Amino acid sequence: MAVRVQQDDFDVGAESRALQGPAVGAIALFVGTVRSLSEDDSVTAMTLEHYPGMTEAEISRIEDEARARWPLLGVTVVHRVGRLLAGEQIVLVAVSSAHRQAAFDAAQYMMDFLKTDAPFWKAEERGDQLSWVEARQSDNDAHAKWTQE
Amino acid sequence: MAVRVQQDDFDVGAESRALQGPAVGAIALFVGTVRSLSEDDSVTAMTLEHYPGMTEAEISRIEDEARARWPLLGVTVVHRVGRLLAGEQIVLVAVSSAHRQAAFDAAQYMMDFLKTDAPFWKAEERGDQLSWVEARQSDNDAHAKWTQE
Amino acid sequence: MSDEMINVLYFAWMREHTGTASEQIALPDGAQTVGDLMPTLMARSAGHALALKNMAAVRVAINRSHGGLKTPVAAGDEIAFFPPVTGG
Amino acid sequence: MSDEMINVLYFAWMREHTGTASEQIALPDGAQTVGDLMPTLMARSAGHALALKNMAAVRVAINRSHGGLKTPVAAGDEIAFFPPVTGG
Repeated sequence: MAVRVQQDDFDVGAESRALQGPAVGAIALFVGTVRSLSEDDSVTAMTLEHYPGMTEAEISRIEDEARARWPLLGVTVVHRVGRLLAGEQIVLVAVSSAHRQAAFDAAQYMMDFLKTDAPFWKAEERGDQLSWVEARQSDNDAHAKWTQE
Repeated sequence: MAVRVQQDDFDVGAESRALQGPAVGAIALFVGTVRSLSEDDSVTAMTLEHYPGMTEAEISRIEDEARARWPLLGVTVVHRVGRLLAGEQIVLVAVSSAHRQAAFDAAQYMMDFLKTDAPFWKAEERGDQLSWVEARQSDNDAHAKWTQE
Repeated sequence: MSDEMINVLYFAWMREHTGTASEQIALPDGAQTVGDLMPTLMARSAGHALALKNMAAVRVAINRSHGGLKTPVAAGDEIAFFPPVTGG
Repeated sequence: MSDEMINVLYFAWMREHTGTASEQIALPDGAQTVGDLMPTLMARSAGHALALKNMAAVRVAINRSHGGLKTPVAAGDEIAFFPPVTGG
């Protein structure tokens, strides 16, 4: 299945292999991970909440839009939910195409829209403090650049 | 080692894992594969020749330029040489950073420069015919867009 | 009050403020849009009032599609309120 | 002829045309650039002449760095000729 929302970890190598095929020349992959160090910050874990049903629908909609823009051969999105420790994998977007430009652009497009449209929320743990992560303006800007073209 | 030119295949999952770290939030990967089907074409295998010594130096130079442009935490480039069958992996570029834009841009930059500057040449097998692949104008255009910015 | 019901969901800090992930409420008389629901929702508790007071910082989905205060509502709809998303 | 030598390499179809991957040649008297080597190299065989006749389609590296017909050459240099690259 192209879109999966799951607690379990994923295997980047297996997902890449699953996208190979006779017409495929390019596979672009993006892996997001839990950053524990940022400036003077130290995050030990985070919990990802989502909106079951809407999440899958939104990611599928984003996939459809990417497929309408670029000649893609395969698309895989895996997004984890629940509690994840520092350093763990959070999200995978993987796209295959005949040529690299389409694969790169589509992977980036899907990540940019996933960041602004897919209903996930992160709460970070610092010691025994849990705090909801605020949305970043840079994510809105990244989304906006695709609609200004 | 960050740059490897080798006959052996590589493991995308292991390379991705090797780039994880406490400050890493984003890993962008690109895998190029031997396309067997393109239009009315049917390639069964290809042989990759390169210029030992210059290849590694050029890829390292491209890596240095990417690191000067973006705040990268890790870079891995693996390029295979010798005879590869249809469907096999040819090249991996993998980049880790705190944020996704830097990782995506750097991976794309490195692939674009690798395609025009790294001394590799492909000869394709169609049945018992061997023919040298011609360079694509689109690769020069992709290179040029980084210098026009 | 009509006895036509809608289902209202809250996520992340909005769920914590309202103290509930999901509640059934009667569609207020004459309510045609999400905006028309706000007085009724904000009156439910101090936590609801706090969660919903700055709608510029809140996102709305109607039947699992992104919408806004002007999106129409009807009996049986699922209306979700949540902060700007932070996945990926 | 000086007896200072340079090493000349050919790759891909240029190697097939010249029939050699690598050859030592004496640096021609007065030769200061890659372009100054061309008459000597093209005179080596019909295959060399064919391989080198359209230098717009050929790339040059001097001591493993990209260069061109105007790049200086000196004794001991490694000069490589190859088609536009097609890796990745």
